[in-house]
Amino acid sequence: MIEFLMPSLGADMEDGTLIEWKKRTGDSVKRGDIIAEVETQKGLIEIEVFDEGIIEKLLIEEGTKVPVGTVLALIDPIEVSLETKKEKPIELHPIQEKTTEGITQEAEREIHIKASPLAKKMAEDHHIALFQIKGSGFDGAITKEDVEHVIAQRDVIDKEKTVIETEKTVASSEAIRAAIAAAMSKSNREIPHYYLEKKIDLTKALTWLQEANEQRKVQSRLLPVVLFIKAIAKTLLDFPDLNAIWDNGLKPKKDINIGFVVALHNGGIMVPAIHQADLKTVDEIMQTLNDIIPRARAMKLRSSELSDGTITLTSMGDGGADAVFGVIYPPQVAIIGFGSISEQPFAENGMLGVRSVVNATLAGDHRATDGLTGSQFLNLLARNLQKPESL
Amino acid sequence: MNEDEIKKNIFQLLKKIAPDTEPSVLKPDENIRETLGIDSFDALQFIIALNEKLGIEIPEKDYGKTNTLSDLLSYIMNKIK
Amino acid sequence: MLQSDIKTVQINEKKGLLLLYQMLLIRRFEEKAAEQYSKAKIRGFLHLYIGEEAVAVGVIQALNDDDNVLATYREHGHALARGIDADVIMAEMYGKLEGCSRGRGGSMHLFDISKNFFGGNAIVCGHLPIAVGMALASKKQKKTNITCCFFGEGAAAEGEFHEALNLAALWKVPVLFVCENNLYAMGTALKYSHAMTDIEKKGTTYGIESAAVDGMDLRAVIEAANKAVKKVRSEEKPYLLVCNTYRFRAHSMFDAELYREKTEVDEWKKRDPIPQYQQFLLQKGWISESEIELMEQKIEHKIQMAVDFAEAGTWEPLEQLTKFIYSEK
Amino acid sequence: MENPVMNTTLTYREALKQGIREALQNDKDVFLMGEDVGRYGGAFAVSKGLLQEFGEERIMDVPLSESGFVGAGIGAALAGMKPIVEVMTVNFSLLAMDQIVNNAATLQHMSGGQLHVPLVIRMGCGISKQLGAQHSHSWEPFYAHIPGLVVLSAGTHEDARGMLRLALLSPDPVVLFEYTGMLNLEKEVAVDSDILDISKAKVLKKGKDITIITYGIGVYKCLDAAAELATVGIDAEVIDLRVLRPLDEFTFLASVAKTHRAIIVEDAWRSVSVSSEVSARIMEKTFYDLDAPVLRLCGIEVPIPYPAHLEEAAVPQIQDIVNAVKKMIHHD
Repeated sequence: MIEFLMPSLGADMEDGTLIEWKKRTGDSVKRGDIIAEVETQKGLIEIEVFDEGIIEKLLIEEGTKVPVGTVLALIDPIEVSLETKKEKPIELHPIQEKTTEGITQEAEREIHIKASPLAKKMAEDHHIALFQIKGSGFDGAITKEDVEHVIAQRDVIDKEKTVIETEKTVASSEAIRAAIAAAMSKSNREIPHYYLEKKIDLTKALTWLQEANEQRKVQSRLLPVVLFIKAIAKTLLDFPDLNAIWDNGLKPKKDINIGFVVALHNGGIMVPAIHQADLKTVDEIMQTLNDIIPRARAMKLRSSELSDGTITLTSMGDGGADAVFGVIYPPQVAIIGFGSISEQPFAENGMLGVRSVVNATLAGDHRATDGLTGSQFLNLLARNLQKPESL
Repeated sequence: MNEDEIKKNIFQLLKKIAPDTEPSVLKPDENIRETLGIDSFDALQFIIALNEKLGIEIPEKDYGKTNTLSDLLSYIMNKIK
Repeated sequence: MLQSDIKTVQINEKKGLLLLYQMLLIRRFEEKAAEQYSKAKIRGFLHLYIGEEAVAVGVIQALNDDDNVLATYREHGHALARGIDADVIMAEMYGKLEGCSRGRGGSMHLFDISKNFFGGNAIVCGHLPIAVGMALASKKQKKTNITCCFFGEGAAAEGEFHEALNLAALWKVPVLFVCENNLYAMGTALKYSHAMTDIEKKGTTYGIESAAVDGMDLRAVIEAANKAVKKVRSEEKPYLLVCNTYRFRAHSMFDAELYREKTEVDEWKKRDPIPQYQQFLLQKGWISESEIELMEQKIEHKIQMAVDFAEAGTWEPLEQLTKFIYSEK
Repeated sequence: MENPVMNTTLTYREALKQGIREALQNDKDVFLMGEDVGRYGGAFAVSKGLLQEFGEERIMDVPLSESGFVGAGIGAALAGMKPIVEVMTVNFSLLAMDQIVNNAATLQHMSGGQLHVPLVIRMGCGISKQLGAQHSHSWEPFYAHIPGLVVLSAGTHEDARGMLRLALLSPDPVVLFEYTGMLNLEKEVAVDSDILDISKAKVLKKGKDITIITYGIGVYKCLDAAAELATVGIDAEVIDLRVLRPLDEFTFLASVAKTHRAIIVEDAWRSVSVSSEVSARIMEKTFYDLDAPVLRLCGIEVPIPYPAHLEEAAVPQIQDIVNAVKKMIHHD
């Protein structure tokens, strides 16, 4: 049976209204016959048929509007004409506009210091924070000259081996201190925290890590914290309520963006987010750390990176306290803390031994979840860390 | 590459990853990381820098032998020979 | 392509059949193009030559191989009459690399320098000055080839029509201006675009010999074309030949033909050049009904081969996007 | 080869005429076609005497039909000739823009590489002495926008004499801008100096503090400005773009990377001009070398007024260039 389709008469024609059938069921048609009239935005156009046969059935009533490519009628080919091969017409789907949900462009809150690109590059190369330099260029912009001036000044100071006490750096750490104080006190005021702790055996994880690092160049060597981040991300897949925000009601988040607490050299912290940690491999997470930690310390983070975390991890690294109970970052509903890895006595099915162990803690917002959820999370986290190869 | 040159390189690299500290004041047997407040992330950057600058590789199992300035120096000296 | 020498050659049997074959090939090719367009295999604009076949076939048979031909965007018929193969034309309309312009031009820009066919030009009348320039070059190079350019009566209202005819007459260069007067410039009838509707009369203002001929009668077109080409070639001067003809189809595929009556179309269809010429051949006994049927099947097969060739064609690789902007050294 | 460089002084007009004469002598397929190029001797007397020397066949006067004779030039080029079409001034070239853009620049592409258009179109351009808005346009940016065209700007006497010969060797259409405002200007030119290419920009004066980029009528203005800046200790580098399409960005990017500052000077209107393109490329490719924003000194966006004091104010002058550079460098 041959399908007679609504033809496309122009690249911009998307549909047509069948006004009148010129042939009825049972009529015979041959190549070039007018079979119907169709209304288009250009006016009424006669539609011709290119096949021979008897009209089996008219599928569309007069007056209906159909998209190009719709089957209008069925034609029974009486005898197969020379044209044996029937190419399949390409289905025409009209182009929908690609709608991108509005990306709310958050106002850049960074204080913008005017400096020429060259000056910025030189300052960065010499680890000089821009707010330490007085600009002499167009309306106060920092130029190459100004940077060179500071470098020269610092070399002089270096020689005298005195520690520079410029009040500007103090001011900045005060500013950071004030910001942290505000966030923490808001968190304690509004969020009823519950706290949980879990001791986790890291023997398998650390041996896997050592073997993994032996196969890697030193440049891409992995740190233990990478496994913690990956394990948290994997565990959160089963605990959506912990990967959420509280906005007079619990609102789970689709992406798993783990805020990573970075300690600044002269005090204070920054918490950039590792986006979609669940989708990243351990190597990609390590690369993300290599990017965000130095940028955090040089205060080069974009405000967007600081504001879309869905949960936070604070890790003591080695040589720190055994356990750390975090303060939740509003509007998040949980914070996970990893103490320092240390050799500890560890009992397992009755046997006592010395193992590399870490204390993992979870502080949860009791408005959003209960202790049971938190402890189940920590148990699964511990189990996931026993199978490092599958992280 | 004699000892002084290696020491100069070490101070330079330490200065790079901990700009607000004074590596040159380190005593030979002081623990480098504790004195300069270097965390595990910075330590890894230091080891990477050593590899790129001096071409030597410190595997994880040797971390223990490089805690102080003198340990680090002797470790590097016999690695370079 | 039969070589027509200087003296006007009467149509002999062999040539007569070839001319029928060419007209039928054009008609069936254009019908297939319409079909492929409605299946979205051909996109953009498509202008069909159905009804005007006698003009392209009648004029181009009078030209030599080294004469230059320039046509408009309704040029499938001229390209086929000039000897460009149906499959590279169909492939070009598909936009395939194997097309006669590598898929770059499409239906409105068919080119083949091996046939001295200088396009498909889509700016109305834009190619007339070019034709004059090519004829100027022939004169300077002391060559005997001429340049023939086709255009519609709509083009005759463009400023460049005046400039080109004046330059051609002024410089006495061998260019044949062929105006295909099909009564409609898209949706504007002749009387709405010209104060003087006898287009051939416009030649006299430049001292250019002009003539008008019934574009639906192939033999009349042949006689007029042979005479015009002879004059242009031997006396090395321009000539304006107006062929009064009619297009049976819309201006292009997306045209509701609001500007003309169905009855007028049916009137002109009674003087369809192909059946008219078939009658002449049948009376002359040069062809029989069954031989015509055989020719139709041969043409249908050739056109299906052209479609297969186009279907099997390849898309030009993206890396070649910036080729042909400047000549590679 | 230390033979002494023999200099002669000649006007920009003579330099142009020498170029045309050489081209006609070198190749019999070359012929000149344009309004009043023959009997009248050229609207600006550039082709005076050529009709007597080369005859009507090769020095062709044409009727006032810009689209017609530019189209004819394209046709003749397609058929194997090497025409030089003179459009008296760029002001009248708009009538032929369809032929230049839709035919000359596009035929090779549309024909899938079969057709080539070895045509040179010469156009007088820019401000002369108080000719009013319709005779004083600077439309190099119009043509520099069209892929398929080679666009040259003869800002020096060497280029006025040498560019035509090389342009005629190009298999692609060339638009050559000549500057009517400079016709009577005399300069010293080495007798046998010949230009090497029509593809690169040229550093006319080396310098380290700032890069001055210009073309056409701007070249001598910028050289004079650079000379004055030298007296106040500013060492400016001056670059003549020479080729507006395809643009040779390598030369000016290398210079900006060295001097860290750039100022672009042209008579054309400021918006969507050659300086807009050059400035965009500097931002895109030498962003981290910039110590100050790129500065542009262009034509004020007004039709060129007739009175002298307004005409002068409508385009950048030497003193404007000097002041702008000083402000950028000293900015105190």
